Amino acid sequence: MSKVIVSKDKCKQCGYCVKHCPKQAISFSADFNSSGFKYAVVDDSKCIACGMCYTTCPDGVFEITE
Amino acid sequence: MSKVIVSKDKCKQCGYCVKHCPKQAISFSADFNSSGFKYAVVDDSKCIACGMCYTTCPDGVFEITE
Amino acid sequence: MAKGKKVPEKILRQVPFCPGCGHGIIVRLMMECIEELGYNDNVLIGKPVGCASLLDNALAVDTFTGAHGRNGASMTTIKRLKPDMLVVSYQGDGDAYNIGFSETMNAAYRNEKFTVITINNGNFGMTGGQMAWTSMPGQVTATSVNGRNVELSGMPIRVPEMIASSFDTAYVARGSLFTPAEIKKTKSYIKKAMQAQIDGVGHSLVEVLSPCPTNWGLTPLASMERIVNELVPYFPLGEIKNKGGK
Amino acid sequence: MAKGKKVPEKILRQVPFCPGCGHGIIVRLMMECIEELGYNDNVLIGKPVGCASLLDNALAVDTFTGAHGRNGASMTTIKRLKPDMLVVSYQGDGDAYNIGFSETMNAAYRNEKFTVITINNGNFGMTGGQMAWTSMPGQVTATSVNGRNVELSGMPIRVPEMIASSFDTAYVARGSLFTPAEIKKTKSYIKKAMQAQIDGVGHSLVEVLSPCPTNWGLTPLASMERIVNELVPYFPLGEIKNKGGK
Amino acid sequence: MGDMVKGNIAMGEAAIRAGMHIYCGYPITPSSEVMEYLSWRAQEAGRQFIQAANEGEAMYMVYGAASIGSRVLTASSGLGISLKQEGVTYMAAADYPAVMINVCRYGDGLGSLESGQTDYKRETRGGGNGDYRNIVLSPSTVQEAVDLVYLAFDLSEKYRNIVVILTEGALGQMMEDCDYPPMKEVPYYDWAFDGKYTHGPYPSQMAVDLHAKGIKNNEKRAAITENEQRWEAVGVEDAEYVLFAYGIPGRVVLGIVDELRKKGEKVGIIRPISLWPFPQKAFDSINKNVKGFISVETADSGQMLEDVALYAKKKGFGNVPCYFISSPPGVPKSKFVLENFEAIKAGKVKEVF
Amino acid sequence: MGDMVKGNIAMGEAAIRAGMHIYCGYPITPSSEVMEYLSWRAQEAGRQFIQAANEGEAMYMVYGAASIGSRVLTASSGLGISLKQEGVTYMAAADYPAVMINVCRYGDGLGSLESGQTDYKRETRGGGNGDYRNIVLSPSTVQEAVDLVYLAFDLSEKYRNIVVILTEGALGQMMEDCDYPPMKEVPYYDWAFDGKYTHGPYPSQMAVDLHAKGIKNNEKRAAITENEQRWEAVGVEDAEYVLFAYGIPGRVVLGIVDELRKKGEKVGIIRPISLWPFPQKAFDSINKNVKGFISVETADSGQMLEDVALYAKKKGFGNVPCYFISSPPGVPKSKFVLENFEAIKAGKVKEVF
Amino acid sequence: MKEIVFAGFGGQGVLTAGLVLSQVALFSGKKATWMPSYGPAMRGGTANCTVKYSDSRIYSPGQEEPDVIMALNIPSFNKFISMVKPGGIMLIDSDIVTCDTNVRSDVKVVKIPGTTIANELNNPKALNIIMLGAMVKLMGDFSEKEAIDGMNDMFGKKGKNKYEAANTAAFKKGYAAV
Amino acid sequence: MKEIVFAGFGGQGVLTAGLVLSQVALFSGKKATWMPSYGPAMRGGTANCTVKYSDSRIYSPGQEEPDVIMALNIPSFNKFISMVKPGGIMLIDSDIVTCDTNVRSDVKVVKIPGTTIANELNNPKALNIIMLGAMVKLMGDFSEKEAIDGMNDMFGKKGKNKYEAANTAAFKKGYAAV
Ligand SMILES: Cc1ncc(C[n+]2csc(CCOP(=O)(O)OP(=O)(O)O)c2C)c(N)n1
Ligand SMILES: Cc1ncc(C[n+]2csc(CCOP(=O)(O)OP(=O)(O)O)c2C)c(N)n1
Ligand code: SF4
Ligand code: SF4
Ligand code: SF4
Ligand code: SF4
Ligand code: SF4
Ligand code: SF4
Ligand SMILES: [Mg+2]
Ligand SMILES: [Mg+2]
Repeated sequence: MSKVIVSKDKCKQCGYCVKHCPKQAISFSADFNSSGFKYAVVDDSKCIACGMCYTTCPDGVFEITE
Repeated sequence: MSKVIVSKDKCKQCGYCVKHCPKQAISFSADFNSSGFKYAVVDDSKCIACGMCYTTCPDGVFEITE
Repeated sequence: MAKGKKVPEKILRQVPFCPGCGHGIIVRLMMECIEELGYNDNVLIGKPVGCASLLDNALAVDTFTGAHGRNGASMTTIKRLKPDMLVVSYQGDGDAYNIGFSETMNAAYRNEKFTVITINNGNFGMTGGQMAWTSMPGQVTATSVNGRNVELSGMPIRVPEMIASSFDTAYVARGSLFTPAEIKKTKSYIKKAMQAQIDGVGHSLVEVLSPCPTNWGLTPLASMERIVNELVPYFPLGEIKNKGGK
Repeated sequence: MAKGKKVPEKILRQVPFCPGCGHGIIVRLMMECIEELGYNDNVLIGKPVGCASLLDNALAVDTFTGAHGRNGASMTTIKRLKPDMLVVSYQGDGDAYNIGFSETMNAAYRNEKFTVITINNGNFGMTGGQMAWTSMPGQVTATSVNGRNVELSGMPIRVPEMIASSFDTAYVARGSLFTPAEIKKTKSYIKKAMQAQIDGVGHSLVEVLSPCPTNWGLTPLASMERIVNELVPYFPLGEIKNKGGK
Repeated sequence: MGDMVKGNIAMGEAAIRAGMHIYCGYPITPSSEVMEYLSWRAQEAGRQFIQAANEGEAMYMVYGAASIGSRVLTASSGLGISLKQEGVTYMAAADYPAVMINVCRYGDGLGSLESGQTDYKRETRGGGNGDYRNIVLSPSTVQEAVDLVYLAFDLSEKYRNIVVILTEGALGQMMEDCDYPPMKEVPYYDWAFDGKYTHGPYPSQMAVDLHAKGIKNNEKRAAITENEQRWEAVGVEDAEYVLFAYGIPGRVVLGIVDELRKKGEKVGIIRPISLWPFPQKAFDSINKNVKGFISVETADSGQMLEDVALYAKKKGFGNVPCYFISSPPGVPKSKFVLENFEAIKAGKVKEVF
Repeated sequence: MGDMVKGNIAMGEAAIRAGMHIYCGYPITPSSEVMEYLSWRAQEAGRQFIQAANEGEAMYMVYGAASIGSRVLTASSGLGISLKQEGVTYMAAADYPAVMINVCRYGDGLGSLESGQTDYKRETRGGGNGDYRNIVLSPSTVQEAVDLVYLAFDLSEKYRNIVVILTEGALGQMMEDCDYPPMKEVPYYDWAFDGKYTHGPYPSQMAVDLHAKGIKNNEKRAAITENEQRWEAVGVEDAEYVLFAYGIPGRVVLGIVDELRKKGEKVGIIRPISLWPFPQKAFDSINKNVKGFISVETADSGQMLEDVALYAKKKGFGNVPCYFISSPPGVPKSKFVLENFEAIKAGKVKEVF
Repeated sequence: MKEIVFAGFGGQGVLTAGLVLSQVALFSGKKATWMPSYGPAMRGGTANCTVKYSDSRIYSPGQEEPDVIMALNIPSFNKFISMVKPGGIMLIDSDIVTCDTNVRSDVKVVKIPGTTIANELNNPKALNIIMLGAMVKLMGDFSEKEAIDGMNDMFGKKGKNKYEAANTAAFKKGYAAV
Repeated sequence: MKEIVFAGFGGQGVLTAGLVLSQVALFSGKKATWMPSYGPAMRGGTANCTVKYSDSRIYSPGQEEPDVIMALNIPSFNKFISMVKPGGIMLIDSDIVTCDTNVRSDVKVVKIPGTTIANELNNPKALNIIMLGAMVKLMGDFSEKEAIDGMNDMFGKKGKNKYEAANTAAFKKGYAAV
């Protein structure tokens, strides 16, 4: 099964993935990453590994494994 | 009556006026002008002062007087 | 539709752009296309002067540092001397259309067989958001604080259309990034543009409407909205010219 | 139809061009239009670098000596600072379309309200007949001794069409000189172009297909024939854009 | 008392006060605020502003504007000024006035954004073809920047010569208080094109006797050299070592000299304000037994140093060794300069000339 | 025995022989024959040629070509070279080699078409921003032009530095016999981009420690200065006056010195062949009691003169006066130079430095 | 002559805080300089400026040996702690700079809970002014009134009078906090 | 060292005549230089070149004091007559240079009816070669054969062998005319 790996420290909180995840599986963290941003968090139970988050993210936060 | 005045020393022998004179009133001289060109000569008897020669001449050789 | 997706390995480190900047997406698309076309080891990218300058050391492929605007010229000789190499000129709109207008147009005019990707973010991002020739009428920038006055500075320029209609090049398209679908289309344009080069058909150019949240003074999401609402009507998306393969 | 015709008094001496050179006719047309529009005492001509350099001291009007190709820029500030002055940029094709492409296009892009006359003689006359961007496919020039190879150097450029289709300017036309009728048409284009400036409508440009017998290696009459047979089919004559008066 | 104001903005305002009619430019760090400020301020003051497609185009716009006798300004930095060089030499050939600000960034090519003085050679020798010389003025405070820009327009017109304000990123970006000079409204110069052929033909270079023109140019240069040398000097009368530094390093070295002299060290400084003409008259008051001249510059290699050595020779100090202190990009650290000075005094450094 | 050949064409052929891969340029009198010749000759020899839209574009083409390690040539004159200055300084920043021929025409701006030496300052000091120096070589015969162009490509690669051939209209246009060196086929340099990222990142200036780079640059310049000084000297060991002249004036002055020495006059000449590095070593053999140095140049004002004075000072001749003879556009007339020399000897002319 | 560095993230207002201090100095009849760091590393990175003031001519406007440094984040603290003049002061927002600050025995580290105070004031943007208040007190070169008047004069001239009350309150809180 | 100027209208072949002479000199083992006038006045105006040859190094390639001048039109005669070295030669086509040539007593004016000869040869373009033949004879530095061989060698290398007979005939006529 595919899975999404999130490199949280790369996230800059732009919100593109949150907006475009077809399953609303992504939300922002409560805390900050090392760069001072609230980062994207994926709800694995909702995620269908469609890769939309990978596609929209400008900062290479996501990896979809096979 | 209009008349054509020819500044013969300005002529560079390009032949435009000769070609475009509707009355074939222009021919080249036998001798050379001061710049070494055979220059345009107007046959007044044929000329109708239409000004085509003025229009085509790159070197300002012609003046049509009123 | 489970298929692995991973940032191309030739991107060595995180791209250093502002949050939500389109450069990050476009650089990834470019690197994906290079990888997928099998040119990871026979490629040269022309880097401009602009926010893309920040790519220094970020890409593990040969990356030429161009003079501001002039990569249309520099890529010309590189491609002519190395015809088998995939040569890609990545340029900002200020770079390609303002200072480099002559070089950009002349390369297209000569139908030089390399690929240009221009990032149309409607301003000079790098230097603090001054007016670019792509800035919209009324747009507030650092050099048009009361909004761009097109009476004095002209209407925004559409270089892809000019190239497509004036020169005999291979491929011209304009894409954007505001939905995953648009991003995928844009990627397909970039890939076709590179393919046209590989096939020796001719010059190719893809312009991408790209957000600059920092200088637009908008959030990333609002920036994408602005693209949809304000830019796309003036800068239509899609393929403008496609001469097809050999 | 007896009407006096005399070379405009502002032409002080014989123009110093080669026999049959089109420059001589076009300069006269320009000066006639200026005179007829009543601007003899409120005019500035931008002189280029090219054979028109030979006009030094020949015209009794203010004549600015431009940098090669760059009068699109210099005329811009002159006209902006002196909006009531008739400002005319007289330029060779090499000057306006090669080295000065960016300045020429940018002035049109900004719709600067001056008039450009470009002399398309298909080469760099002044420097001995090298290839210009207007040289025809196969044309032999000093830098294309085996004939212009458009595979490497592109198809001849049609700047008037580019300007007309890309920018919101007032007037664009192309004329020639091969018959008295064509010369008169060309004059009417030049006059309308100046009128568009005077009326403040916008930027205007007239290109003139002009013989360069010396570098074409043809007689003056044969040069005119070449224009009719070889150039006009590629560079169509007529008004390309006319926004009309105010 | 003026308020704190950025060097770049102060220069923009000074140009308005000096009666500038039009600004033409293209943005580049660290000069962009000059044009950003003028992009609205010019209009407000009834003047004009135009953003060009690039620095070259901007300079040809300057060329046009100058030809009709307007006061015209352009500003840029290092490589932007490189693109203007053909325009600059055309201006020189035509004896047209204009003011050009170079807010210098350090380095060759793209360079850095950091402050530097690596363009001295180019500005004082001319990067365009030919024999011309620009008048080059270099301020070391915001107030001086304002005063020099204001003066520059007048000098430019007086001699019909480009005046370059060669300043540095640090001065363009820093703030300091300054007082502005009064607002001037200046008519277009009357020697210029007016559309009426008032002044007859203006032939291009090709139609001119260039040797005769060259002789005139030399006379003009001699007059400028005689009249327009500007500098600040401290302690040179009894100095064993005289330091030369302009711009930001100039003020830093003034501080060092102040400090050293308080300690009783016989050291002096000449801070050139005019870089061309180089203030050779400043040598007249230098101690005849001076042991060395030291040029302190934010540059890899001694650029002003060549002028120091040349005029040392000319002014009878032909055997006084000339040293160089190369300060890294940015504002020179006093400590760094001091250490290098000590090393020179201790004989640990070889002179360059 | 070679046939009579034009300087410009000879230089074009020399570039082909030296293994030039590509020529990029834009025509301008009096250099155009270089490119006209190469427009067909390059193809014939299996090399490439491209006519750019202007000189700036040509230089950015050079920049690209150099980046992949090809041998690249451009040629132009005065103001065409002005347009290349940004490209030149980019090349310097990247340590890229190329050969650039300046067939100098006299004057500022558009200048004349006549032969001149008014670009010395710019070529030796750099017209682009920054601290770089081009290697500058100047021939005085067609044969020497061929030899120097041939050498230039090697020097350019050895030091990864632009080499400028600074010659004059007169040499470009004249004919003389010459022998060509052998034809070389040179592979692309292997330090360059090959598409495979073989050499890792090539960061822009902005990502580089410019001070560290500056130190390296200084070392490179020191090496060039040590190794690459070239000159021809006659009669300097016992000379009361040493004349300095390069290029066409160089050969004219050689003739004058030859003549004067035959008459028993103690006069010498140094004809610099490398203008940068200036042949300072040539001073080592000069008579210590020399009374004066005289720079003869086809220029309004003394350009090389500054180097003569600088290195005079450096080499222990700090108190020897340096004079200038300004020859009008064209080939200097021996008589003119002689008269001026006599005036200097007679004390009727003031030294400049 | 005093030399002060203001350092923090872009957006925290450190450049403005420095500017206010320099303007206060001018207002009090002193000479002042303000020098920002600028450069390619600016975007999204740390920002800092150096302010100097003096009764007489200020020679170098650059960073030499700061008497006082205000650091509003950890990277700034780490970068600048070594530069403080021996005997000088490092002023930090203890809410943000939570790392070990006990690095130099010859530097006095003054901690203000700036963020907390700002939140109390319901004005998170005022952090820079709060810290500035504290700094002015620490420096002892200007009276509270002098400083507030100088500050308000500056914002007033920029057409930002409407923030006068809020700025004054913030400044006072900071001034009172040390 | 000899210095010769060839002057006339553009199109009369004076530059080529000069080139042939310089090439003949090379062919005979001498050093030679050829320097054209060029410049803005070229178009349609007069053209001239200066040729020097010598057994040793030629210093200046420029016009100094010509030993011989060939003038093929009146403007050239007028321009150059004052420059001829005292005792030197002015060689003219007497068909064209019909003005008073009796200007300098210290210069020998040699008149050749070049145009007439060319017409006789039915080869009007050969005027320059005819005049060159005369000049070579006058100079006395090269034998007729040496000169003709050098000339034909040069044209041959340029792929113009087909004119060899005509050129040779023209040269000989000129050579014989003085
Ligand atoms: C010759 C020159 N002029 C100006 C600059 C300053 N400069 C650097 S990037 C840039 C504009 C960048 O805008 P764009 O190309 O649109 O790129 P973006 O940052 O928006 O992606 C400018 C004006 C420069 N580096 N060189
Ligand atoms: C910067 C610069 N580059 C090159 C030249 C040389 N040059 C002078 S005129 C000219 C071309 C002229 O051609 P065009 O503009 O077509 O005018 P024409 O002579 O054909 O009328 C060139 C290349 C120059 N003067 N300046
Ligand atoms: S892979 Fe698809 S479903 Fe999963 S988080 Fe990303 S966008 Fe949402
Ligand atoms: S798209 Fe990327 S950077 Fe933006 S919020 Fe999502 S993970 Fe973060
Ligand atoms: S005026 Fe008309 S008819 Fe008379 S000569 Fe001229 S063209 Fe012929
Ligand atoms: S058109 Fe003019 S130049 Fe041509 S032949 Fe007639 S008169 Fe002479
Ligand atoms: S300034 Fe704009 S273009 Fe540049 S990195 Fe930031 S968002 Fe992107
Ligand atoms: S060279 Fe051509 S364009 Fe120039 S004057 Fe002669 S004919 Fe006219
Ligand atoms: Mg942009
Ligand atoms: Mg042309």
